[in-house]
Amino acid sequence: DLIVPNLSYRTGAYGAGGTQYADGFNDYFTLLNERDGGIGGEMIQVPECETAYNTEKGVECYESTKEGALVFNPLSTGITYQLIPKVSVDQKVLYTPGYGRTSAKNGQVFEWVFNAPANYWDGASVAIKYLLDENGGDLNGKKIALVYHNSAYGKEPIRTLTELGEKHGFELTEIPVEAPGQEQKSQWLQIRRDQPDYVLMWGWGVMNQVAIQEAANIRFPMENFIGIWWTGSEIDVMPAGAASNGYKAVTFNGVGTDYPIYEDLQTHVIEPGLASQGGEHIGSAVYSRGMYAAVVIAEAIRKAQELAGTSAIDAPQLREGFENLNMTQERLAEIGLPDFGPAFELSCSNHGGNGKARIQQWDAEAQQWTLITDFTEPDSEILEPLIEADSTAFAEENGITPKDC
Amino acid sequence: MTDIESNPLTGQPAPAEGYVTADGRQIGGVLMDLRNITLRFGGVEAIKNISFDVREGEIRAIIGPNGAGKSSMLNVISGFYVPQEGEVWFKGYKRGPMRPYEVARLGIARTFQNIALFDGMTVLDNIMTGRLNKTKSGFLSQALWWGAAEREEIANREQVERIIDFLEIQNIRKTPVGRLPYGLKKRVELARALAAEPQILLLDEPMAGMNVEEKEDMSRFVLDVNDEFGTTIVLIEHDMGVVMDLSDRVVVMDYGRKIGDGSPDEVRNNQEVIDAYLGVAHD
Amino acid sequence: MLDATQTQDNLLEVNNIEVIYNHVILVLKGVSLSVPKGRITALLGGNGAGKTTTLKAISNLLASERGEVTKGSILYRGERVADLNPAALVKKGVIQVMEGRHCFEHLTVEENLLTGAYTRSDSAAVKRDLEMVYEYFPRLRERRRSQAGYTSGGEQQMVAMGRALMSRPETILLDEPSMGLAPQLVEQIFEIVKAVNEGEGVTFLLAEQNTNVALRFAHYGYILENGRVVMDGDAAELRENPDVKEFYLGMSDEGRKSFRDVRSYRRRKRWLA
Amino acid sequence: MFYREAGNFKTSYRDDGQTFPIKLDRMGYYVILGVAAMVVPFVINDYWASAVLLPFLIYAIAAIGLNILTGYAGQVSLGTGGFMAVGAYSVYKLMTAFPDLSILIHVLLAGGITAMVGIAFGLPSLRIKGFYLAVATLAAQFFLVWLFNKVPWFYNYSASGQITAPERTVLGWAVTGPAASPAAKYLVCLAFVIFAAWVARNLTRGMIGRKWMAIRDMDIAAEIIGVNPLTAKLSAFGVSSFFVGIAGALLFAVYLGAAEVGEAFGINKSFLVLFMVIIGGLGSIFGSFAGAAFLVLLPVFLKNVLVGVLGWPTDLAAHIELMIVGALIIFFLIVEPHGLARLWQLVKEKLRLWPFPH
Amino acid sequence: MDQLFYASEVFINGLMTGVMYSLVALGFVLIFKASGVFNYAQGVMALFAALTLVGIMEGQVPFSHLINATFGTHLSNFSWTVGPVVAILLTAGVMVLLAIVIEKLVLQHLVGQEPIILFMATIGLAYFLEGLGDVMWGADIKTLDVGLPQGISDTIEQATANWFGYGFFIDRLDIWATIIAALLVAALVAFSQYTKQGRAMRAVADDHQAALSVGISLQFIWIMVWSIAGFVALVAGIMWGTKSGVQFSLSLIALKALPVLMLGGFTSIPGAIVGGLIIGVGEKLFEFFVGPMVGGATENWFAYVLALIFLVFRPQGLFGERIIERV
Ligand SMILES: Nc1ncnc2c1ncn2[C@@H]1O[C@H](COP(=O)(O)OP(=O)(O)OP(=O)(O)O)[C@@H](O)[C@H]1O
Ligand SMILES: Nc1ncnc2c1ncn2[C@@H]1O[C@H](COP(=O)(O)OP(=O)(O)OP(=O)(O)O)[C@@H](O)[C@H]1O
Ligand SMILES: CC(C)C[C@H](N)C(=O)O
Ligand SMILES: [Mg+2]
Ligand SMILES: [Mg+2]
Repeated sequence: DLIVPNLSYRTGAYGAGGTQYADGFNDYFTLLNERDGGIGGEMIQVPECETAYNTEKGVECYESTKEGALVFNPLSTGITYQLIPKVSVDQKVLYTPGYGRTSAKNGQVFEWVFNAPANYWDGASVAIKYLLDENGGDLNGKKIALVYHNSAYGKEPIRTLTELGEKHGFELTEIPVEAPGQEQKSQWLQIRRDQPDYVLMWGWGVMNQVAIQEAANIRFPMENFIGIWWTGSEIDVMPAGAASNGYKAVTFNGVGTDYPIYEDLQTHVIEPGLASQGGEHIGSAVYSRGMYAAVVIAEAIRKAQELAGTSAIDAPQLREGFENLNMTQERLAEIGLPDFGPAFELSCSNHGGNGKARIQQWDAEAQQWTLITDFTEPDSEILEPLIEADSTAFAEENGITPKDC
Repeated sequence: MTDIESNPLTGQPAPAEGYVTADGRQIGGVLMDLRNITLRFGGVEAIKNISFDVREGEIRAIIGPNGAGKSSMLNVISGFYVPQEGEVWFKGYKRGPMRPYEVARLGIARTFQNIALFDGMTVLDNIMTGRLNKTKSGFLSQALWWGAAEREEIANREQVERIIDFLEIQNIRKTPVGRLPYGLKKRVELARALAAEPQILLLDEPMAGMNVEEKEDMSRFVLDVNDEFGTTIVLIEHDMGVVMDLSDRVVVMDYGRKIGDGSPDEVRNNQEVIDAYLGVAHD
Repeated sequence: MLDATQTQDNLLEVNNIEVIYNHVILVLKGVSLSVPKGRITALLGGNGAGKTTTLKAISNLLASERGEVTKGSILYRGERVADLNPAALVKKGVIQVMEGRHCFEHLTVEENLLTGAYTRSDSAAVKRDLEMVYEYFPRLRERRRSQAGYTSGGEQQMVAMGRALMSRPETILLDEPSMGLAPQLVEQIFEIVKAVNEGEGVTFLLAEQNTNVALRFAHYGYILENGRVVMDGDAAELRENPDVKEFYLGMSDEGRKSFRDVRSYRRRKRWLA
Repeated sequence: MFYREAGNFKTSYRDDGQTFPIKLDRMGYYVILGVAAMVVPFVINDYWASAVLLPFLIYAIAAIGLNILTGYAGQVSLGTGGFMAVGAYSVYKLMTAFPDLSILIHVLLAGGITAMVGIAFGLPSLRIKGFYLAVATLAAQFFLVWLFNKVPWFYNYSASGQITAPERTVLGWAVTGPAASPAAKYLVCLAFVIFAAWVARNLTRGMIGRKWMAIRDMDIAAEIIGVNPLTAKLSAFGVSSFFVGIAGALLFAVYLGAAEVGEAFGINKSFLVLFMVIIGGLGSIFGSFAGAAFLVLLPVFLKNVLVGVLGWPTDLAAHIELMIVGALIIFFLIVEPHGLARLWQLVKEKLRLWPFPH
Repeated sequence: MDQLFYASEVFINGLMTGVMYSLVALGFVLIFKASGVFNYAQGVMALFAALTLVGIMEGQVPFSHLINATFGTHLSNFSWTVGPVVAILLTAGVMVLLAIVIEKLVLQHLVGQEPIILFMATIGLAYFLEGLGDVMWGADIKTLDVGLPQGISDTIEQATANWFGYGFFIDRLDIWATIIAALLVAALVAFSQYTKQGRAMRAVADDHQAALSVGISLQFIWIMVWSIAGFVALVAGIMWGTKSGVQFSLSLIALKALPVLMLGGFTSIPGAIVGGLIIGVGEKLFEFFVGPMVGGATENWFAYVLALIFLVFRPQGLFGERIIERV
């Protein structure tokens, strides 16, 4: 058997989101096990461990599950930072799609960490790109406010956005929100006063619902309000009801259940009653993202098996698998998730793919997300140097000599 | 024993002439002099312009009905209450504004009416706290338990053991005071006060809640302290027997006023005092 | 000593109780006593004898001190009261005035008194009793509006007493009422006890150190020494008993001796029990 | 019964003042110490180190620290998390600023810095008492966390505001950074724990300790018999923060390796440590250990039972775990409000009387 | 000129937020007054109440997760749903039950312990309730709608726009909160000052032993007070739940209430309100004007620092009972 632990959090302040993600992650592997008898004949075990989004518990979970494990996906930037040093010693793969340490994209420094298909800086850049298109390629003199979770996670995009601001001449105002963030009056009064043209948001947990509610309260036009993928789930918009109609979010995965795969899921997982948590959240944005993470890992495993010539691979071999992973639309279609995620190709130096992402918009009547753009490239000429700088800094601090590929 | 630097005392020494008591003890000069003390709490005037002095080596009693202001007077002496008017002279010097712990360093120790022992500690530790102004060893040496700290600790302990023997509380050394019956607590409190080797000892109703036998013991302790260590004693007590027998001079307070001051006999026969306080004597 | 406990119409009967604190400290080693209706019974004894503990055992206040009655029984009007909570006991008419005042510091004197009437609903009568208490303790009337926490020791003792009277009790357990009171006030308080006892026929069980006064007002007395009843009898007898005289009244054959003279260390005489 | 206090006569006040006046206790103590230092390091593995032993040792230090403040000096503090953060960020700055100084010195210095901060935040205690003070210390908690989060200098301007401990060695053994072996980490923490316990014990059995306890039990009386509240309280804050700071430093540098202030040093830390102190026993150093052990082991244990043995879904397990922990805390407070330490004492008292009931 | 408008707008909204804090603080005060217990669980009680309310309204099956996990069933909802009013009454009932259970299982056994022990016990209680809430009703986010309006009040915006040429923002929910809070406080003050039970409540706070000895039944007083506090928690839960959805984080508002308590005084009901207003205004103004200069997110600590400063001058809080210091 192959062991892919699921360091999830279903309790505490972020439990609501974590639950959906973990479900998607579990269900996909259940599907593979039930339908195809695992991958290459190897069943996949997904031992789950509750981190409560808490770094110490995260470490404890890592240590208690790492025996024979292949890859970790802790769904927390905080925990990721804890694990980065550890995985390089224990030689485990750390896969952090759409979160974690952005500069881990640089495979020469972060040998064991992968964050394809997109990271926070890509997300920021794609959002700006979208706004550029909206404004016929010109954001000069525009005012953009960033409402962010006052933590490592929330601060991630700031550097990128400032750079982009210089490039495109828009003015960025940073508006931190102290976790948990049930109370954002002053922040939104500030927005009401400054009248920014657009508001971006890096939030997680209750902060999201409150922000969207407050935005509605001050009648901020929802279509000018764009969140990162973690602030783009149903539970974030629903509490505000109809008022949240038109709210947008960056995403790198499809949403909803009208993909072929869901038929299989229905027959092999849901009907037999194997769905994680009784399958309450199937098809939701975050659920789909969890499933997407599982898909990528599964594909990497396949690749690894193919390269290693054995089905019973170990973590280093999986690493090879990741580095040679090539996600094509064709492949996605085969899996039963056409156009579900961007096509990307990884290499020894590039662990982050091409950072493509798209925009989804909330339709309050239909109570669902609709994808309104296609996958767009981030502005690599801004990002590359940043990543270069940050990763080399890390390398120096920890005396790592970047391996050359 | 008290050097001027260590305590903010100012002014001129007062003339010091003594007197001889009935049983022939020589009483020294004025040790502490309270001049026109007035203390108010919001509306309540607890002490109204009271003056009296305490002489070296004497046993000075303060009596008076409940709420007369006796305890308040002690609190003024030990610096816990700051009187609105009046001056406290100590050893012939006027005492400037002082925090209670500074007063304690002058060599004034006391016991409390509503027992104020440290319930969380054993009898031994409680008494040891009495020694804290006798401890010089520094923080570091205590942290590392080096030389000075340990030596002092043991020296203090010896002194304290002497007091423990003196007050006959050996057998409860290690009991947490919380568990002690009222009477013994009073005794421990006295021990704690003695441990400081004070010059003046203020006792607020030390014999309340004791039966005669225990009062006899307590009286004995008070007297012995007085003539063995020559400690001056200010005593508040409601048991007239005790007061009249022990004290050399008595101040009588009523509603914050001073209505009498003199030898026990003078006081006993002072009509105002009888009306206000003694009532008809039974014994 | 048995014959004493056999008096008929005993309101309160304590049979051979044992009390242990913290599961380890044995404090009462089999105390038996009985309180006849309408009379004043004194419980005498030195510090730590167990007077307070006895009273608390009766009024079921031991629990909160981590103490418990491990042997024996307590009967009030013939019923076991061991498992009644204090409130129920007060409703039955037994109220305790605790040693060391225990006023409600933040309540005014008057509010303190009124809480005494907590178990009563006859507001008119309560008003009258309030007046009664103020009659007994004029000092309290003066300070009725001030916070109890800031009243003098004696004033607090009065508050505690008055508070108990406010519940119109049948039996009052009085723990060291004289403590810290000025002589004429002690007299006064005991006069009040007497008055209340005769007037409203309230039964008293009072723990006292002040043997002298206690025996003058009580009808019957028990003497407790470290957890055992060592002697009991009518107040009058006790006062004449030479041992009591010497150790509890501080009198020798030639009358009261001065505290100055008792300097000699003498051996404490103990009864066998 | 083997355990007897009788027959242990003390002939000098010195012996009487000892930490373990009873022979049996002393021997037991040495045995434990021996095992901890000689045996454990060889059997320890990653899981035990990072899931149980390191947290236990580190929190024990924090608990000792808080116990000095709350248990001995009676000043309830909810700022522990914040003070641990001070320790952590101090040690981080020191480590990166003076790479070639020994980490041990860094940690001690971090403790010192924290002590300063602690004293500063202790000042209000001169006016404010009881719960008002407890809540006031939350000001320290939130302000410090905010500060470390906001001022980039503290995290060396790293993109995300995370701090990561570089590798440092003691006697050639790496004790921080990814390469550090569990044994090495463990031993370093053990050393600090022993140091902390020893100093704490000395302070609390001497005059300083008595001043603290006097302030705790009745501050007015204490002042009247000559305790200067200013020095007494501030020294308590200082010493306490010193240990807490060390704990914070170790937690970050040795245990976590990387930290984000709001996450690692949030208010929950403050509560956690306070719990250890209370469950263990206020005013008892042994209690600090007992409490730390209890609250570190309990969740791990429950988790393994509920998920591992009973095979419940993790979220359900987590919720039930929460309920059980809560219930157990209440239960312990009820059976023995004075904590495990007192429980142990009572057991001994019973043994003394054994086989007689009392 | 505009600055002035902004300032006053922030000011008003500060007041409103303050009221929301006060709603939570009130519960603390009640229990502290009555039992000297500093009930940290108050926040979680609000969460629990809100969860229960939603659960009842949506006809959820309590403990469905647990049941499903153990018996492999697939329960989730009953067929019915319940109207707000009925649901609120039912929830209030549940809170009373809760109070009784707490008294019987916890408080009763902790009579006469030091405050800190009781405080710790309530934290234990908080953990327990938090877990219970999740097990009973599930951990996902729920939307609570008892028909309270939300969002900017147009009338006020219009009016102010006409008067000053600047339309003020006021959340209708906040207006409701204010009204409700006002009523609550009036009722509670009357209760604690002028009723026999109120007096008994304060007596208990002062001295358990003495209270027992005069025949006050701690059980009764505590159950009563915890029930009231439970009801206050329900109100707070409804307000905050409507605002931010019902979910774990709701319990963290407790932390917002603490500075309010300090400032107002743990024992004063009006204090809870005034404290709330001051804190609300203070933290909002600070965040709004100073915040941007120091990088924002100042509210959490500023509230505490503000309270701290007040305390240094008035150690018992604005309206707290004078701390009695005597020997
Ligand atoms: N801190 C205070 N605040 C307000 N009033 C006070 C304070 N301390 C004492 N008083 C008042 O001052 C008066 C004198 O109190 P004090 O305790 O000195 O009386 P006392 O002579 O000791 O009486 P007793 O013999 O009963 O102890 C009393 O009426 C008391 O209410
Ligand atoms: N809470 C307690 N825990 C442990 N021991 C206690 C406790 N309360 C009292 N004792 C012990 O019980 C014994 C009797 O105490 P008690 O208070 O009943 O004596 P007393 O006769 O009332 O003395 P006093 O006249 O001084 O009040 C004392 O030796 C005391 O040490
Ligand atoms: C991982 C995601 C769920 C977002 C989360 N706040 C983070 O740490 O990045
Ligand atoms: Mg007095
Ligand atoms: Mg007694």
